[in-house]
Order: sequence, then C-alpha cells, then structure tokens
Amino acid sequence: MIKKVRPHITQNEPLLFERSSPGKIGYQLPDLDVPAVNAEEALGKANTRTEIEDFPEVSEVDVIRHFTRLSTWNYAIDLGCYPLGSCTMKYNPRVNELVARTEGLAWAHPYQPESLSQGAMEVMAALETALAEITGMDAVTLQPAAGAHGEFTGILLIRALLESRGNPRKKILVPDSAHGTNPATATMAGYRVENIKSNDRGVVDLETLSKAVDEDVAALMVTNPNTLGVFELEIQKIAAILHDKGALVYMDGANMNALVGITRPGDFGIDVMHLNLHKTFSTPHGGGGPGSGAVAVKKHLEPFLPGPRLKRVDDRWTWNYDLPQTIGKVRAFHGNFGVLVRALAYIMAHGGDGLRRATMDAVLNANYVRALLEPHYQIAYPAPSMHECVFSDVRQAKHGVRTGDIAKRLIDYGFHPYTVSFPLIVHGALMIEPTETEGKAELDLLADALISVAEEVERDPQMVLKAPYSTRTSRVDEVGAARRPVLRWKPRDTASLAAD
Amino acid sequence: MIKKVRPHITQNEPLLFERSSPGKIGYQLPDLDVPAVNAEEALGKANTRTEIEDFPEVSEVDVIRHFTRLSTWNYAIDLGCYPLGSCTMKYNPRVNELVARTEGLAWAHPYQPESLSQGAMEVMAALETALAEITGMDAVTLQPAAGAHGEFTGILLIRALLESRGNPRKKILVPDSAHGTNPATATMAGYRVENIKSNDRGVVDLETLSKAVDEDVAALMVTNPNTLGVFELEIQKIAAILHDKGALVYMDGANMNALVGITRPGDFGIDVMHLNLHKTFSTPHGGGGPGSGAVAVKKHLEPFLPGPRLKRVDDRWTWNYDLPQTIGKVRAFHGNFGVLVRALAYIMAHGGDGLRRATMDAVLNANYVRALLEPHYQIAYPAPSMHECVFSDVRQAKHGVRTGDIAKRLIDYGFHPYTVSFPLIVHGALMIEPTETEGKAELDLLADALISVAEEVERDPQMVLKAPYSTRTSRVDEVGAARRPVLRWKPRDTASLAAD
Amino acid sequence: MLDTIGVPNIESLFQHLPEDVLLHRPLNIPRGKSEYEIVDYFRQRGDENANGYATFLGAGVYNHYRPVLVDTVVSRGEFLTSYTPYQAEISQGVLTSIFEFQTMICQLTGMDVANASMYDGSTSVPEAAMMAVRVTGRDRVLVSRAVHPEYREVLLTYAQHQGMPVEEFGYDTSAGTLDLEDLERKIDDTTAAVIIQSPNFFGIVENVKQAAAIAHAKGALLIFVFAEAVSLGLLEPPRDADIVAGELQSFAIPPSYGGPFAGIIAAKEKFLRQMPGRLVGETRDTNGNRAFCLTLSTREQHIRREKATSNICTNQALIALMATVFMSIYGKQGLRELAEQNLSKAHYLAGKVPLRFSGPFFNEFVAKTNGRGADAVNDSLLQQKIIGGLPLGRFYPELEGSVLLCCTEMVKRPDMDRVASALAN
Amino acid sequence: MLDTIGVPNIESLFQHLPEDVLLHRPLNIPRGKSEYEIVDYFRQRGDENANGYATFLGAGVYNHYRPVLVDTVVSRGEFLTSYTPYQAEISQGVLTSIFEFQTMICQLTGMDVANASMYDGSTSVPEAAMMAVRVTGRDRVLVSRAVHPEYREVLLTYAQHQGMPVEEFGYDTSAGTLDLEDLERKIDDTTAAVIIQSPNFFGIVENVKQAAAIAHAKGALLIFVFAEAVSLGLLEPPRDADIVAGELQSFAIPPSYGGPFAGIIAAKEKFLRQMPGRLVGETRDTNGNRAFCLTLSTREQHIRREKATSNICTNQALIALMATVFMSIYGKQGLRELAEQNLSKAHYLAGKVPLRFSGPFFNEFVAKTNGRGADAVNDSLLQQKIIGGLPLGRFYPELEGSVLLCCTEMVKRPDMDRVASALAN
Ligand SMILES: Cc1ncc(COP(=O)(O)O)c(C=O)c1O
Ligand SMILES: Cc1ncc(COP(=O)(O)O)c(C=O)c1O
Repeated sequence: MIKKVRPHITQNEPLLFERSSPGKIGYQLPDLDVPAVNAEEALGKANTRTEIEDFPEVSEVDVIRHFTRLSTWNYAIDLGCYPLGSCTMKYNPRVNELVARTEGLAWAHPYQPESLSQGAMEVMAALETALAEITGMDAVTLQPAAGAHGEFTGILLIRALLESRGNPRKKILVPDSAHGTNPATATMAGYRVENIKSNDRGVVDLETLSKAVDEDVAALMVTNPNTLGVFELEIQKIAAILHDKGALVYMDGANMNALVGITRPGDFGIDVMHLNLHKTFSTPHGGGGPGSGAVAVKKHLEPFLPGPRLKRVDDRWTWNYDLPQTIGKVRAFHGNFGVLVRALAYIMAHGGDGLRRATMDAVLNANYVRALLEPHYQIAYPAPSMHECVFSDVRQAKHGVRTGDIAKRLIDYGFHPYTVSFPLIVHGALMIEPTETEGKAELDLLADALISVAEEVERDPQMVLKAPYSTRTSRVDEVGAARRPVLRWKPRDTASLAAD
Repeated sequence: MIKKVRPHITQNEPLLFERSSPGKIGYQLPDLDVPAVNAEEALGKANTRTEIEDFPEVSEVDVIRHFTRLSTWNYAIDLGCYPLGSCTMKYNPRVNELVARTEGLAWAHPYQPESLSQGAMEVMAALETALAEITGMDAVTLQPAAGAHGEFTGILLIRALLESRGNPRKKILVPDSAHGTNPATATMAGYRVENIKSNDRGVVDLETLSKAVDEDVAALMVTNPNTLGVFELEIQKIAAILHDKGALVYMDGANMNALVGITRPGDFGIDVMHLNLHKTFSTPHGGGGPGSGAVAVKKHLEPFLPGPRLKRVDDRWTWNYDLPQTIGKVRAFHGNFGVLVRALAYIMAHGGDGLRRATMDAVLNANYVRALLEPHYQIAYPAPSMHECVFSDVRQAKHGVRTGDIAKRLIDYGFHPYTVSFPLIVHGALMIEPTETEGKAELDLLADALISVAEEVERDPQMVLKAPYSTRTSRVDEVGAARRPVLRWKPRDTASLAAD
Repeated sequence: MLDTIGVPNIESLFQHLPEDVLLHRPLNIPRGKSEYEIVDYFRQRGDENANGYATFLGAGVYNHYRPVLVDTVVSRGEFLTSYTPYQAEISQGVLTSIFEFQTMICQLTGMDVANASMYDGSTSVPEAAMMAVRVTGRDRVLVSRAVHPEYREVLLTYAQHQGMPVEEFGYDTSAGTLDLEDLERKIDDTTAAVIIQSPNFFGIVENVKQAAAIAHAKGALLIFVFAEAVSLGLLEPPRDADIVAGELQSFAIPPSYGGPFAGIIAAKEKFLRQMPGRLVGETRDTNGNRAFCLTLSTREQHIRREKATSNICTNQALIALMATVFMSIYGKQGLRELAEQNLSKAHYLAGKVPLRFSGPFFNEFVAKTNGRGADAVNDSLLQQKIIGGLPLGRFYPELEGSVLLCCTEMVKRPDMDRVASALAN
Repeated sequence: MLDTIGVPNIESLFQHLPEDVLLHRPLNIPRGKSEYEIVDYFRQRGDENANGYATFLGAGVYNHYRPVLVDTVVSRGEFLTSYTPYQAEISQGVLTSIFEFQTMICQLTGMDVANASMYDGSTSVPEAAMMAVRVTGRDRVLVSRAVHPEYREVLLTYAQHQGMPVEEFGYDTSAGTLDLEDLERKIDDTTAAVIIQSPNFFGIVENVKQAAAIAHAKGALLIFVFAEAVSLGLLEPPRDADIVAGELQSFAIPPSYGGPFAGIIAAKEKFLRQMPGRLVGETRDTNGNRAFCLTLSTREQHIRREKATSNICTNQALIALMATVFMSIYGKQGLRELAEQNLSKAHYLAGKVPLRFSGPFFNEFVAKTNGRGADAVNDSLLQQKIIGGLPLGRFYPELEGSVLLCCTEMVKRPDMDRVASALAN
C-alpha cells in the first residue's frame, strides 16, 4: 500500500520559447549615464549581430511561473529520502546558502588585491586545514571542480612525482568495481588502464593485485569503502604491495561519509585522494552540480600541487606562484570557492565529534535498511556494509523484472530510486545510500516500499514493468531519445505543445 | 478538456506533533558567555513551567521537509492566475522581498534614536508623498495594518472631526453591496449602520441616498469602483448630498487598482479613504496577510490623524508627538513598515506612467474575460466593468449548480476560483478579477475553463457538484468542521495519521 | 483582446467616466526605475539607519536570532503568494500550518483555543477587551499601568467610542509588580475585564494567580497580555487567565521598525464563539482523508457584517508562519534553553547595575542612571556603537532617569560590561 | 534500529575494521557552532574582503547585475537539492530547464548542439581541444596568446600528458588582434585545432572568419572561446567556428572569488558524438506526452569508462540554471540592450585614457599608465574606494605598465571619470 504520496494537480508549462511573444520583456535597465555608442560603428557591421534568433521574449511573471511550475515536476532531498547510492544525498543545510551569499565573499573578484581578499583566503586556509585533519594527509588543494576533476589532478600529481624520479610509468590499475570516472581519468592523464578483477568477496584480491603490479604500474586507484559499501580490510597490505614496487595509491574519496572521524586514509597508506565536498560535506547537488573535488596529498606529492598556494607571510595571507615543480593549474582562479564556503560552514556546524556522529549514523542507517531488505532482496556480497548497501536483482530477474524496473516502481511509492546497475560487478545492482540525515520513519517507509515492490514483482511482474503510474510523466522513452536525438528546441517543433 | 494541469505525486506529511520524537532537536545555541542562572531561583518555582506539553520535537530536516511538503499542497500566484475578485491578486515582485530584508531596515528598532532611523523615516515620508499624489488627498497615515484597520481609523477620524464641530452624529450609511468590513467597522467606531439599497444598475441610488441623509448621518462608506467593479458615475453628486448635510464621505479604496493614474478620489469629493497596499501595490498576501491599510485624508481631517507624525526639521526627519487633536494610536509603533517598503519599491519600479499602464491593463483584462464569458454566464449588471467583472449563477442554478460548485470544478482545470457569493446583492455571484499581471494566454485558459464548466453544468450537473476530482484533498466537509469544531491537535487525535 | 471586447483602444474602456473626474496630467512620480536602482536606493536608506550596533532595546520589540529556515519557508511562492485559504482543496498547505500554529499557541499559553493571528499585540488587547465585554455583558475595563504604554494607548483609541470606559491601576513602586490593592479598590461588578501583562513592561513577572482571583471574585475576566513570547518557554503559562492576547515578534519576526508583527488571541473553550479573527478547524474530505478548513466564520464580518465579533479580515498569516517555523525549529527543548539564555544574560548585566525594581524579571529590567540622566548614558554608549536601554521618562514621568534594558541571546558579554560601566560611572 | 540490525551499539558496526587503522582520538576540529556563530564568522570574513568598492576588474570575471529572480529560482529546494536527473519521470523540472539551456546556448553561439555544462570556461577549452583531436585524428593544437592566460595554462596542464603538443601564436602588437601571419606560419596539416577567443583577453573583437578560413584551409578545426558571455548579445555569433567553448559567469553568476561558474561546449551537429558532458534530449512518455531525458550517455564515463569522451560526471547544473534564468529575464531585447550599455560605458572611459591597442573592443580595453606604473595608478584609485584595472605585466611582460579595464552596466560615470583622471595624471 502506498502510504507516502497522493496525486495532486500540477501545472503544465510550455517551453519558454513557446511562451514567448514578440516585444515582451521582463527586465529594465538603469538609464545610460554616458552617451550611447552605435554598435556597428564601434565594432564594425560584420561583427554586429542583427538579433538573437528565437531567443525568449517573456515577462517577469512568465519567468517566475515557468520555473516555479517546472520545479514542481522534480523530486529533491527537501521532499524526501533520496537514497542514490554513491552520491551521498544528505540534507543540505540552508545556512550554508546564506553564508555563501555574504556580500564580501560572493562579490569577491579573484584578481582583487590580496589586501582586500584576506577573508576569502582565510576561509580557504581554514578548510584546507580541516580537510587535512579529516583525511590524515599533509596538504590539500581546493582547485578541482568535482570528484572526477580531483581524480585527474591526483593522477597528474602521481605522474609528476614519478617523472621527477625519472619514469612516469605506463599503467594505472583500476578495480572492476570502480566508478567510471576512474578509468576515464587515467586515460586523460595519458595512462593505460588495467582493470583488476575483484574477488568473490567483492574486494581487491591481493594475489591478483600482486601479479598485476610491476615497474610499469604508476598507481592503483582504489575506492574505500569500495562501491559495494565494503571497507577494504587489507588496504594497508594493498598499499604496501604498490609502494614496494615504487607505485602509488590513489584513493577515490567519494565514500568518505563512511570514514570521517573513524579512520583516516592518511593513516592506512594512501598517497593521494580526492573528496567530494558535495557529498560528504553536504554542499547541494543542484540538479547535477556544482561540486568540489578537493585533493589531499602526502608530503612527497605536495611540491607538485597546482598553484597558486596559500602562504602565510607576517600575519597576512598571500598567494604563492613560485612553484617550480607544480603540474600547473587544473582550473582558472581558485576553484569553486562558493562550494568551499558551504563545506567549511558544514564542518563548523558539526565540529569534530559532530562529524564522527554523522558518520556513525550514516553507517547505522545503511545497515538498518540492509537488515530490513535482506529477506526480500539478494545482498550482492555478504561482507559488512558501511554507509551504503548493495543488492542484486537476481531474484526479481527470474520474473523478468530488473533493477531499473524496480526503481521505476519505487517512484510510485514516493521515493527517488537508489542507484541503478552500478557497480557493474553486481548482477543488476540496487545501490542504496540513505545517509545520516534520514530519520527512522522515512527509512521504514523506504523499506516498506521496496518490500512491497518485491511482492508485486512476484504477484504481477507485468504491472511493475510499466511503472511509474502516478507521475505526471509516465515512463520515458530513453531509447527513442538516443535513436533520434533532439537536443534543442526549433521553431517548427511545437507539435506537442497542447499536451504539455 | 483540461489543458492546464496533470496529476503528479505529492508527498504526504503528518502534523509536526505526529512527527515528533522525544529528545529530537533542530536547533543549536551559542555557548552561554555568562554564568547560567537557575530559573526557579530567579523567577520562583510557581512562576517556572516544567515543560511545554506536547510541543514539537523535530530535526532541522524534519522542519524543511514538513513545510516544503505542505507548500506543495497549496495554490499561489506564482503557480498561476488567481482571479479572486476584490483581492487584486497580482504578481508580487521578488525584488520587494529582497529590499524589505535590507539589514538596516529589517533590523531597525522602532525606539532606536531618530538620528539612527533617518533611512526608515525617509522611506515612510516618500511613500506618504506618493500615496497622497496617487489619491489626490492631502495627508496620509501608514499606521493601519490592513484595509479594515484603515476603515476603522478613517471612521474614527470622521467621528473626531464631527465631535470637534460639536456632534459626532449617530449613523453611518453603507450600500448593501459593500464589503462586510464596512458595516463591522462602523459598529466598532460606535455608529449605527444603515444599509442603502443599490439601484437596478447596482450603484448608489441618489434618491434613496438623499432620503437617508439627515443630521444624524456622520458619513457614507462608498466603494468606488464598487464591488461589482462598476464606477459610481454620480460620485460627485453623492459626495455633494452628504456634504450638504454636514456629513462626510469615506471611500473604501480596495478597488484602487481600477483608478490609479486615471482618476483620483481627492478630485471627486472623497474626504477620507484607505488603500490596501497588499492589493493595489502588490505586497504579497502571504496566505492571509500581512497587509497595510494606509489612510489618506483631506486637510480638514489631518489634525486628527494618529501619531506620531513625520516632521522635517532642518533637513532631518523627526517624529512629532505633539498632536492635540489626534484620535490616538491605532497600532503600536509605526505600522507594518516592512509592507510599506515593498509598496514603495513597487511604486518606484512602475513610476507614474507605469502605474497608469498597470491600471489600464487591469481594466483591459477584466473586460476581455467578461467579453469571453458573457455568452455563457449571466453578467450581474450590464454596466461597464472596470478592474473586475461580476457574474450571477442564475443560469447554472437552474441545473442545481451554484457559484460555489462551479468554483470547485474550476479547481480541476488548474485555477484558483474567483470570489464566491460576494457581493451579496448578486444571486450567486462569480466575482472575477484577473489583474494586469496576467497575460492573454492565461486569461484564455481561464475563460476556456469556465466555458467548459458551463457546458458541463448543462451536460452533467451531478458531476460538477462533486468536484474537485484532481486534488490530493477532495471536497472538504466545511459543515462538519463547524458543527464539531476541532481547532487544535491533541495527543489522542492521531486516527487518520496513515491517510495523511 | 480589444477586438474581442469590441473597443478600438484601452482608453475607450474609461470613456464612460465623467470627464471632470479624469486626471488630465501624468502622476507626479518619477519614471520607473530598474531593479538595480531600487535595490541601491533601499540599501542607501538602510545605511542611514543603525548598522552594526549592539542593542539593549526591548520594550516590545526584541532582538532575537532568526533561524535561516524561517525565510527559506516563507519565501516559497506557495506560501508567499497565496491568500486566505477560502478554497480548502488547494490551500491545505496554509491551512495545515495555521492549525499547527493554533495548537502551539494553545500549548504555550495553556489556553484551549487560539486564532489564526491578529494584526499585532497592541491591537489584540482591545479585541480581547471587546471580547470580554461581549462575554460578560459589562463594559468597564481595568488595565495595569505596567502594560506596554503603546498597547494601552491603542486600547484607549479603540475603547473611546464604544462606551467602554477604560481605567488604569497602578504598580508597586518598589517591586514593579501589580498594585493589587489599587486593583481591589477600583474593581467592581461593572468590570468586564482586568488586563495585565507578564513579564510586564518593566520586564517583571506578575502574579497571575492573585490577579485572576481578584478579577474572578468580582465576576470579571482576566486578560493576560504578553509582549515577549520567548518568556513562555520558561514561565508558567497563564492558566488562570480567561483570555490571552499577545505579540509573537520574538519568534523570528524581524524588528522591521515596528512591523509587520503577529498578534494572537487565545481563550478558554467556552468563549470560542466570541473570538475575533480566523479559525482553522480539522475535518474530512469526501474520501475520508483528514483535511482542514476555515471554520466558524459566522462570527466574522463577511457573514455577520455589523454584528461581527470584529472587522478584521486580512490578518498576519505569513508572519504567523514565521513564528510557526521558529517554534518548530526550537521545539520543546530549544525554546526553554533559549529562554534560559535570555534569563542568564539579563541577570548577568542586572547584577552589575543599580536596579529600580525588586520584582523577579525575565530578560528586561529597569536600571537607574543615578542622576546622570538616561540620554547622557545612552549618548556615551552610542560612541561605543551600543544602543542603550529605553529612557522610561517618555512613558512614565515618575521614572525619568531610568532606562529599560533588554538582554537577549544576541548580546555579548563585552558589550554588557560596557553598559555596566556606563551606568556605573 | 540496533535490534533490527542485531548489534548492541553503533560502534560494533565498525568492529570489523583493522584496529590499527582506527582513529583513536577525536578529530582536532572545534566543537559544533550555532547557526548564529557561523553566520557571524562568515560575515567577518566577508568584511575582511573588499566591500563597497567600485570595480573595473574584468579579465574573465565580470561584475554584472544579478536579477533577483535568479536566486529565487535556484533557491527552490526542488532545484537546489536534486541531483543529476537520472530518473526522468521525477526530474522533468531540471531536464526541461537544461533542454532550454542547451537551446539558448545554440541560439547565442550559432552552433547546432550544446551540452548541459562544463566546470568552467578554462576547463572547457582543453575538453574542446581533445574533442578536436578525436574528430581530426591529429594531435597538434595552436592557441592564440590573446586567449585568457589562465585558460591557456589549464590547456597546457591537460595537454602535457596526452601527447597533445600545444603551441601559441601571437597577437598584432598594435591592433591587439590575432597575428594571422604568425598563425599561417605555424599551422600545418598535423594541426587539429586553432583556438581563438573573442572578445579576446584584451577585450578586442577578433576576425573569426579569417581565422576559420586559415584553419579550415589546413583541415584543422576552429575552436572559438568566449569569457564574456554578454558580448554575445551584440556580436555576430561564431558561425564559422566548429566548436565553441565558453564561460557563462557574466550571466548572473556571482564572482565568488572565482567560482563556481559554468562552462559550455557547443558544436556543429556532425561532431555531436565526440561531445563531452551530459546532454538532454526530447522524447515522449508512454502516454505520448513530450518528455525529456539524459541521452547519448554512451559517450560518457559511466558507460564508456576508459574510452569515454571525458571523465566529467558532476557538472555545474545549478549554475547553468542561474544563467538560464538570466537569459530568460533579459531575453532577446534585454541582452542586446545590456550589451549596448556595456559597450557605451567602455567607450566613454576609453575615450578619456591612452589606449594600448587600436582594435575594436566590447567592454574591456587596455590602457597605458604612461610610465607611472599600474600599481601606482591602482593604489591611488584604492584611496577613492575604486579597484582599478588588472595590471597586465603579470601575464604579459611586454605589456608591463598597461592595465586591462572593464566597464559593465554597473560602473557609474563619476567613478569612470576618477579612473580617467588617475590615468591622465
Ligand atoms: C565512487 C565515485 N567516484 C567518483 C565520482 C565522481 O565524482 P564527481 O561526480 O564529483 O565528478 C562519483 C560520483 O558520482 C562516485 O560515486
Ligand atoms: C472591498 C473590500 N473592502 C475592504 C476589505 C478589507 O481589507 P483587508 O482585508 O485588508 O482588511 C477588502 C478585502 O478583503 C475588500 O475587498
């Protein structure tokens, strides 16, 4: 029985372009306080466009209604549990939005004098210090814009170090359970990727690893806990195997929400890692971004960090550009500063023990959901779960229902689905990460819903295959979208207007 | 056919009290920087409460989810046309919300030194000046908190003036088409109410009026345009009739959205009037308030205005409390200042001609809707409409469907209904005020919807009587609510929890 | 659109208006400004006001912290841009939140029923008095001089023309509490209501039980007024009162130079039918789901017209919602802890200055300036970017030279010490 | 919950971790602060930065007005707290807005397809270059020295380890435009792409047609870069380019000390399969209603892994939404008028100062300080609460003593006059 939602009317809304009517405006500019300049004279006729064809022409009311209506078609953390595995969809504190808009911070120009940027620099310094403490590493760069960007930065750091030792080497080892960004990153950094098969416990197999590690191996990219939510218990041995061969260990820190305050990568052999501040540190995902992929390193990698670096010179912060060994900038300016402000606010609000408590609650919640669901879904691997639990759809697949179908049906129960079909080593993975900010009531509803769907799969698989039924948009034809890509609106394209 | 909406899942949500669990908290206070004081010692045991029984205990996430979910059950201007007659539900510019939160204004204490309040006082002075210009009156008080409060203030002003002339008189005349606040106000001001029957054109009848006006009459409360959206063409004669007998004319300015920039009450004989800043001047209605009922008066009433009054003394604003003839304060401090800020921002954004254009568009929209609907609904009175048009349900009543039922069915079409059953002189009134901020597309949808309902009434009245069908809450039992009033949650009262 | 209407231009829609009422010139208001200029204008006005001052002003408007979620919630268009929930089926969001509001006000005040809000505290006082007059059929009202002076002034304005004589009774000049003898002296069986405030204007906690006993002995109602809602987190609720009238500004409502605020009226069940203002009640929809709607509107002006319990229509819903969110965030524990912090800070400062009264106080108290004069003390504080207490001479000539100081959770110890030394000097 | 799991306490959920990896001390981070203290902390940090200065800094980060509706929209929890719209049926809000974003970017740039956003302008340049390398099967990249210096630095970082040699070509030292001879000299048939920026880093409008002709003649692609998006309101779109890489910060994205911003990549239809980043496409639901969903994800890392077109996963969706709302509000007329105001203001100031280059410019230009030195000039301006232009010596030794000045619609004439006289002196 669906307890969590009821249908209600939501407004239809055409595309902005379909709402447009010639001459309609939603803006007003101040009067020009200087003589108006003729564009064609100033820029030349050839350089001056006549108009922006088909660009929207709407009123201010049109705009607010348009986006308000669209927003009501969307699910979000503010509406309910969002157990998207590996994405750590925790509550995004609203105070962080406020402080990120503090005038002196939001309007700081990256090229304004250092004497007028001390506040921004202090924020970055404070965050670097906190992240070093949390990870147990020696230095942090806040420049990368997201996790994948941090991976890229981290691998370039490894390459630079090895190069400085005479040989950048050729290969990066990546467990087959790794997130797609890992192998993609290795390629972008000019390495060949060698996939390491996980063992029957879903973790890195020491023997397989030892065989794979040779003088051509630059590094292993390991995720810990891995994408099954399982802690790599032999992580220290793993590190040793690579270090013995002069290779390094990169840790994908996307799952740090399972470790903060409990254990520190710097203490179990990691040389370099990234953090997803938009996951572990609660900065909002905003429909796909922005994020921040801060990278933390051990001493031996510090000289290679991208610049500029913060430096304290007689009680003032300055930017140090004198970094002979740096890999160079990975992004203009100083990274996603606004995201950094939010992450620091989150750390300040929690404090050391608050962060630890959050980790424990995250692991508690994941194990609670796992316990409730194990009778009904096949757990992918028996190993203990940390912050997320991964099931396989093997039982449901017998009835012709796959993880993607279960996900769609879960929508009817009022939840955003878990992560579907990842990691790839699991047959039809259901990857569930509740996070610490969910209460028991919401988790019980989630488990009830998934259990109820499991029963529906046995009773009436056909019904499940056509879900969802209660959304204003029924199941979407993704195949069709890819077969004949329509990636932008065009004037003629107004057929379905009425229906929308 | 319903073009405007489609159903979509909305989250259920219990009451906060049902969400509570002991010990849960959503706040954190700074550490106390002084010694903690024991309450019972400081206040006495008898004065100290043990606890706030059943008060909510929820987390911060609970709070944002609770109110976000509730909000999705609500219709609003930001979602679509809200043609609630007499309420002027126009777009509420968001810049007004921003400026009302300007630190120096939002955190100004009414008792802080005048030297540190010049900005707030300047804002009030600027608004008083603008409103005097718009109404054609001589002085304005911004103290009243809403329209009805402004009426009360205005009638007290009239009483004070008459008293100063030796006789406050006994009666206030109120047309039978008037809003309920008018007679209620007159009573509160110690007057007897005499209702004036409107003539067959829905306006004040000069003869009836002349007969009614005698030395006992203190004033007439007239609404212009009246609640039918009809301009009182003989307003000057009406005023003369009262003035001849030493009585005054109060104008209910709720419908000023039909007049701004076109004609001024001060120019057609009005002695005193109120403005609903939350209507004509776009300040948000916020689910029922706040508003502001600024009162504008002619010179002869100025001495009686509530204090303090703004006074310019060598280039600085001061508050003048020396008002021997004042009626006294009608509200503590200086009125709904935050609303005044928004109203001034609205006036600044429009400017003189912008305000006039808004009036013209408002009247245009009302007449457009009227033209589209007249073939299908009985217009209450043939007179030309200003900013709103009023129909009667006589045709639909033949099929047993009343204005209230049509309103409920209109909800299924994605609109907030018009004002139902007001004014009382109309048989089953449908009072429609689109306002100027609606575009043609939205108005066409509104008319389509109402026409379609009119057809449904003829085809299938029974269906209409049970509407709405598409809302998460079907037709609500208001009779039951009044018969057995449950006005607060009580611990036992958790029956229907699951269903919500 | 003009064609549909059948007119050549918009002007013709106004043609029927008498020529001589038309305004034949443009309004004398500068042409429309851009958003940027408007923001700029109000920022300049804001800069002309106090900014960055520590403040010890209270006196009915309190400087409490506003949790961020409050504006997050009230900024949602669904709340901000809706109106009175006449149409229950598409207004359950507002209706549910008001029902929760009514409940929390009852829990705080110990009353049975509370309405959906009044304009503010000052106007809820006369509304409560008028309610008492209707209930008792008597007309005299006795109000304590320790009730907020502006509330009393508004009471008089309302009362003067309704044949509702208002008389004041005094306060104990040493304790700062109600002068119960004076009350005894003035009350009689024409008295409809006795109005007291606690904490009173001097910040002092009154003895509600005694006042109630005296009022009830003469068949009058006791109207309890509060201006500092945070005190209810710690103080015994006024269970002995018959009607409670209050101001919620302390609950995350910005001072905003005095408004918009939110008033409330709560009362014993038996007075329900005489309550002014809107009420939300629980009911069912046709599917049996719990639902809420406006109810008992037969009391109100749009039905009852000249016989209504009040003329109030538009109230302060969005502001009441701010208070609702505030109460939700702080909750049972938080509101108490907040009140305790206020209590502690006030007593810290009070311990360092000469007090005018001896009665128990919450977060406000009256300090003497020992001849230096309130203005002199405040001027010296302004130099240190501190706004001192309210000089009481303005409202109480007999208290000339005393200041009303308020300490909320927002005042910092160093500033309190500065105030202490300014008063000590 | 522990009973359900079958453990005595939460700690036991970590018991399986090796003892010696556990952190046996509390994190060295001060205990949790209250919301009020946090707000206070960041306000203090903000106060340590520039406040209330007029600014003439541009150079990739522009001081444009942010319409209020932008934050109104992006603050709605439905947008703020959702993630990548993997589940189309409950993500149509985000998906629709991205589809509109892609469309508007195409309309602005004259390209056929645009993606859902990149990290920023600087990272979209190397992604575009890598795209060109995949398309052409060549590996050499030529980049103009008038492209933003930090963009070029990021390009080098990306290129260095992919066997993608990057070579720079110069600018005409008198006009400040592309040195086309130098380009001709350096381009050959191993060149995958020629990268130019317009308006270039000096604010000067480049001749895209000529650059395209030269590139295409050698079978290379032309990559067009923009850093000042407002210029597209007025400038002829780069129809002759093959790929466009740009930065949208000018579209209501706060400077925020350099980020988060939003980059884009747009291209000709035929290069679609080589595009990096997410794409939203139009389709239908089973009821035949128009719907949108993520599409062509076979290009992306989560499917393609080491063969993906890029490793990008999380992008800048919410920031792109800011730009979308901005474009909606200004629209066709507004964006042009905004660009014209920028043009007019820049030319007003440029008319009063010694210019370094003669080429046509939009809202930025290079001024000479005639021996006084950039820092001296800027210091004198700081005294007047004005942040002057960017000293170019830092990035272009040969331009030591010149400053890059930017005039947006936000600069006021009196400040421009102050800058003029500072440079005149
Ligand atoms: C395990 C893992 N690694 C890497 C990433 C990439 O991080 P981002 O999306 O911030 O680039 C993600 C996020 O999706 C992830 O879940
Ligand atoms: C005609 C008329 N008069 C008076 C009022 C009362 O105004 P308010 O609700 O602001 O007290 C209203 C608003 O409902 C109205 O429509």
